[in-house]
Amino acid sequence: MLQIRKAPIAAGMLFILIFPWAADRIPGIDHYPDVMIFAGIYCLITIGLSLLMGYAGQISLGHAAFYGIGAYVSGILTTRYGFDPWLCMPIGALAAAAVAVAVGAPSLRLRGHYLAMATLAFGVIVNIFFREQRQWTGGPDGMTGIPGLSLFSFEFDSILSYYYLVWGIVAAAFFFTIALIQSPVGRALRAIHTSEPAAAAMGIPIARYKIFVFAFSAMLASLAGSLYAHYMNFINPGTFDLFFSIKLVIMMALGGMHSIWGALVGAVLVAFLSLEWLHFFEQFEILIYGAILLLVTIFLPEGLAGLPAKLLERARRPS
Amino acid sequence: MMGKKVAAVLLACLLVGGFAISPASAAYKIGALFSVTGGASFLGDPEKKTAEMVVEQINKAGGINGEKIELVVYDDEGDATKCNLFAKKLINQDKVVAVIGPSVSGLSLAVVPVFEKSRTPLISCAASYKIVLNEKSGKPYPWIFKTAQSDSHAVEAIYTQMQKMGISKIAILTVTDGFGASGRQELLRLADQYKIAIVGDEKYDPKDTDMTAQLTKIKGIAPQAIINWSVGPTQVTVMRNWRDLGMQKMVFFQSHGFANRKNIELAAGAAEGVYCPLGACNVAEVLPDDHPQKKVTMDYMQSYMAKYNEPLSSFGGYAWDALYLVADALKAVGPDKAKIRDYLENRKNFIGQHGVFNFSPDDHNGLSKDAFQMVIVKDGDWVLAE
Amino acid sequence: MTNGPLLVIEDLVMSFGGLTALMNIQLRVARGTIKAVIGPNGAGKTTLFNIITGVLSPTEGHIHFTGRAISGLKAHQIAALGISRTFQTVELFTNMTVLENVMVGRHLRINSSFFGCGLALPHIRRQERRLRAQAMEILDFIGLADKSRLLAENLPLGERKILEIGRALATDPLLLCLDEPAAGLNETETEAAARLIQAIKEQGITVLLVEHDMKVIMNISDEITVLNYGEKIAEGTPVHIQNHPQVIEAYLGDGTII
Amino acid sequence: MRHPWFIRAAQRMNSISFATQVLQFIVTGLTVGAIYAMVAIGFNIIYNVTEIINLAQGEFVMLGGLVMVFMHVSVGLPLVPAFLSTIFLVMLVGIVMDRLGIRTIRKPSVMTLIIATVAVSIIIKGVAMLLWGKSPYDLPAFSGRTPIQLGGVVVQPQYLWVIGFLIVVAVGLTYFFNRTILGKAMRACADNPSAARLVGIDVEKMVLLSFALSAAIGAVAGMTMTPIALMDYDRGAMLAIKGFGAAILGGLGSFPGAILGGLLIGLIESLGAGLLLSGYKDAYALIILLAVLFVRPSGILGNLQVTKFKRF
Repeated sequence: MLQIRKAPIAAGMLFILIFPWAADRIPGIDHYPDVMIFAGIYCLITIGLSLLMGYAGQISLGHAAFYGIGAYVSGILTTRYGFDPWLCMPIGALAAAAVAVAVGAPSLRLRGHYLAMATLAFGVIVNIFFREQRQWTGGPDGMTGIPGLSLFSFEFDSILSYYYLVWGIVAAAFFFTIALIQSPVGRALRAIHTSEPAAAAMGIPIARYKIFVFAFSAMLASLAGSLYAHYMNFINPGTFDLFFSIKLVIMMALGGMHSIWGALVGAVLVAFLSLEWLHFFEQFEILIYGAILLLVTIFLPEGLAGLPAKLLERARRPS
Repeated sequence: MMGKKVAAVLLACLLVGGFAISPASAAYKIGALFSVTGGASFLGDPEKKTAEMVVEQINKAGGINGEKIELVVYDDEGDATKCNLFAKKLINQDKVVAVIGPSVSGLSLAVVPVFEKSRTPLISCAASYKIVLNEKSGKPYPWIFKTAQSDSHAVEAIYTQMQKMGISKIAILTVTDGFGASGRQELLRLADQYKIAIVGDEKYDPKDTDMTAQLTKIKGIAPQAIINWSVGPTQVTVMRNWRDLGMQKMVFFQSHGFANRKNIELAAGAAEGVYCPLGACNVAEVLPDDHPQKKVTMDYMQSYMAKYNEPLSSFGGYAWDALYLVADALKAVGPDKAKIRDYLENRKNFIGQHGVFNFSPDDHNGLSKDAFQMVIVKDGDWVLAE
Repeated sequence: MTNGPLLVIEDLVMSFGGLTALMNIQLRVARGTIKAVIGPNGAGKTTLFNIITGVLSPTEGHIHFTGRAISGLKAHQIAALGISRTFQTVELFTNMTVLENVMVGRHLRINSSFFGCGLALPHIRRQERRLRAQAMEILDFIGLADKSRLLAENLPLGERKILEIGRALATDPLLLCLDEPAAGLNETETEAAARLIQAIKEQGITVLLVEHDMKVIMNISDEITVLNYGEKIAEGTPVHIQNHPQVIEAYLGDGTII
Repeated sequence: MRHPWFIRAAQRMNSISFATQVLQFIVTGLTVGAIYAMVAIGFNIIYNVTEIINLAQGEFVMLGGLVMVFMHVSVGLPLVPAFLSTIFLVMLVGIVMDRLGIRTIRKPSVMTLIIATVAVSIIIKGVAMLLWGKSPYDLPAFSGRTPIQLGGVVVQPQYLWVIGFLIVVAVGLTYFFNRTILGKAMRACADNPSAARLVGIDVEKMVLLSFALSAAIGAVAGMTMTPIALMDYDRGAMLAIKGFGAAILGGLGSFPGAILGGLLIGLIESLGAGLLLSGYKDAYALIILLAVLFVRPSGILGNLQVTKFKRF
């Protein structure tokens, strides 16, 4: 029976809560909460992707586009039309969902590598529009002056406040997804993943489920994009390019495709590797990044999230 | 049991983070953000090398006011997110007094809010005028300066040269990245002012292998001249395509991004007769002896080539100017962010690699179009244009 | 309409490119009966099943279920109307438990709104408890209650086939289509399967059966249709079929019957 | 004021004719397309035997170019020995990639294998950066740089080399897969690996061979394109994506499809850049790719039956 255990959740939440406090007391890592903000933003996207890739079995190499749609909807509506940032988030999410439905309906008929290429193409096309629609997006140089977030008179302008904001939203998305996985919807998705003919024979509308999950993951990515835009106060097309989509898939692979924990572990790990740790190696950075990725795929094909189970099994097995 | 788990997780995190070196806070600490790797490495790489060389030189000469300076360089890899994080790390953790870089306009724009908010001087090495101009207020951002000539300076230099040559009908080719897009905007904006008609407006991607299609289209329009605005391999390919298509009748102008002798070499002869606006440091040898920048540019060129054994590009010069400006301010007012800012804003007649800088509260770039020398490629080398 | 046949197939033609798999098939399934479709390999039995359950769309012809035209509907829509099925190659949800497999079978009968589920609203949680009880009832009925927590892939083949029938039953079908339920089973397992099919009939559920095991067919079916090379060559009670000269010639000529 | 495109096109007729321009676009498009086609063929060779999409295919092209520069320019070998030794070296890289990267994966699913190829591509790129640095390199054209004039159309001699090598690769592979025992054995693996194993074909060897072969073809593409477009360590990913697009457009696994897909993408890019807004050049090719996939979900020459159920 698929059950999400409570102890790791409690431990994870405690960790998130006290992390800034602890990091502040350790010289050398006091800026880690800042990295964790971006890690949290990535987590939001990978939670949706884990539902799409791990549970519904669909690949996407175009999620950077939805991330970008959220960011640009927030950026354009706030800077050009003076919309309230909070209002932009649902608008962006709905826009991303609408695009996902329009693109998903014909794409999700495609299988395997064809679906990968179609989503990749979609992502690249959207990125070209971000770059070329200068009058709206500011072009390749990007868009400046995006306001930060505030609630009543409280400004989320410090690293600490934004940290808790982002991780609060991540927690909400996490619990929503956990509930979904354990519900009839989650079972239906796993059924589709195992056998489409059998799922259809049980009356599960496969196409609708796939599009729903695609749209839901697009909404989460869009929300992440809005949070990114309001934190950075700046966006440019390079942030939402194909290589970010591939990075998302790498997060999934490193963390583990088939578990929501994998999505979180992978996102946090890649965030720290790429934003913080690897740059110590200077020109060897790319090489080490590739080597880590290769070693994990070779030795932990289930991803890092599969590690505890593996260790547990090894400990139990009499040697 | 759970407490143990939490403790273990925490411990693991701390261990991983542990090798981050705890900062020793030197008084004269300068930060640098360069795109040393990634798509803009042709900018960041010489900038980093130059900055490290300059610091070495200053320290060898006894430092500033008897204090050694320390340079903290981060490679943003051309990524806005990294750049933003590193900027905050330089300010909050490394506690630098000022930062030089980033290498590209997009990233400079990305970190402007960070430096404004933390009230730390930033001297960008990138071109876009938007970096030092708050478009809402029409005034410069108080804490942001830049040493690279604005694209408008390069455009004006090219258009002035065109007027001299009697050219009025041109086509432009720009690359679809920040450099190309900002150049294109200035080319279009200033054309009327110089009575120049842009009859062709083509683009290509930074990773493209061939621009024959775009040039063929331009060939069909038959302008008097072509301006190409890009950096990296594409600017060489486009020139070769131009020569191959037999379009030499249309005079070819490159942007100031052409500023590396390696490009002439790579063009395999196709660069002959190509014009481009360059900073003084590229043409140090051919500058007249009485030129104000003759000495600094010759010094820089000789020491750079001696140290790194590679041809000089003008991008390193941006870092040279930025770093010496900070050093100059430190010498005058000491390690105080606000005083450094005030000093820089009023610095006049600073002789750098890319011109003589005259900053003012209304101009945080301090250069004019005269900062560019118009150069033509002849026998595989630069020659000052008539 | 309640008295008419449950399933009516008229003039059904199915061709793949130039190949005609089914030609002019007429078929009626009366309510509350067990109907068997037999024929040699390649006779078109599984194709017929796939058309009835919406996996394939027929080239020509009409299919009416409870008086409603269903040809051209999608598989999940047909399932919703009350036709459920098993597969020749056993398509269980292998990475789920036995209980979960049956719970998926209840999908049509429950509320599965995306946001209701994500927010874990109280009525979804109540429904989940009810669902579990219903699924256990079905497992009791098919005799797998004690294995409810095992992963489906760990069951032996006989029990997997039984579980697949249980999962199909969970949809509350009017018509249950069983594609070779006894294939690959040993004698005891085959008998158990036959007993289960009879028990299902006694619950008032109509059964359409494709099977090779003639003993099972002759013992449990009320009516048999014989296909050969995509054509119907005979139809009638087991006794009638056993003595039908054409059937004996085409299919049972070697005297293997009974 | 902007006129519609056909009026603008007609206005250009005054200097070189519109037809000449279109011909020039086609010549350029076919050349660029031939490079994409070679990358796509490389994808197909590995895909057919293993079902892996080898995203490091672009790195083979990059290596082909840079190793050739080293052999021909730095070491000073004459063209033909340099060419052959480059193929040999890049093939070695392909073999090492299979041995160390792909075969060692314990539970190979399609997704993990693809990620592994991404990892390998990152590693190759990193090594190339350490060896050659970040600046681009040039290679002398195989037969000079004097353009050939055909009417108003300009053809670089190197264009002919690129297209010629595509033809050589296509003919050579057709012969190899249809006429040689080894080629037939590889095809058997592609059709049905377990059956191939039963008749005594060493499938692992065939996988190794597929990596070597597609690395060699990648190297050829890299060597022929470098005199046109220069080469640097960072070029692989973009080429891989274009080649992947070409393979998908033509139909994965089909060699005629790869050539058709590659040439089509090259042509669409060139004609799109020439006749429409050049900034959207890459978008045109991808929009057409998407449109084709929505109508024919397995590409132009792909076979729906062959497109097996793939799970991730």
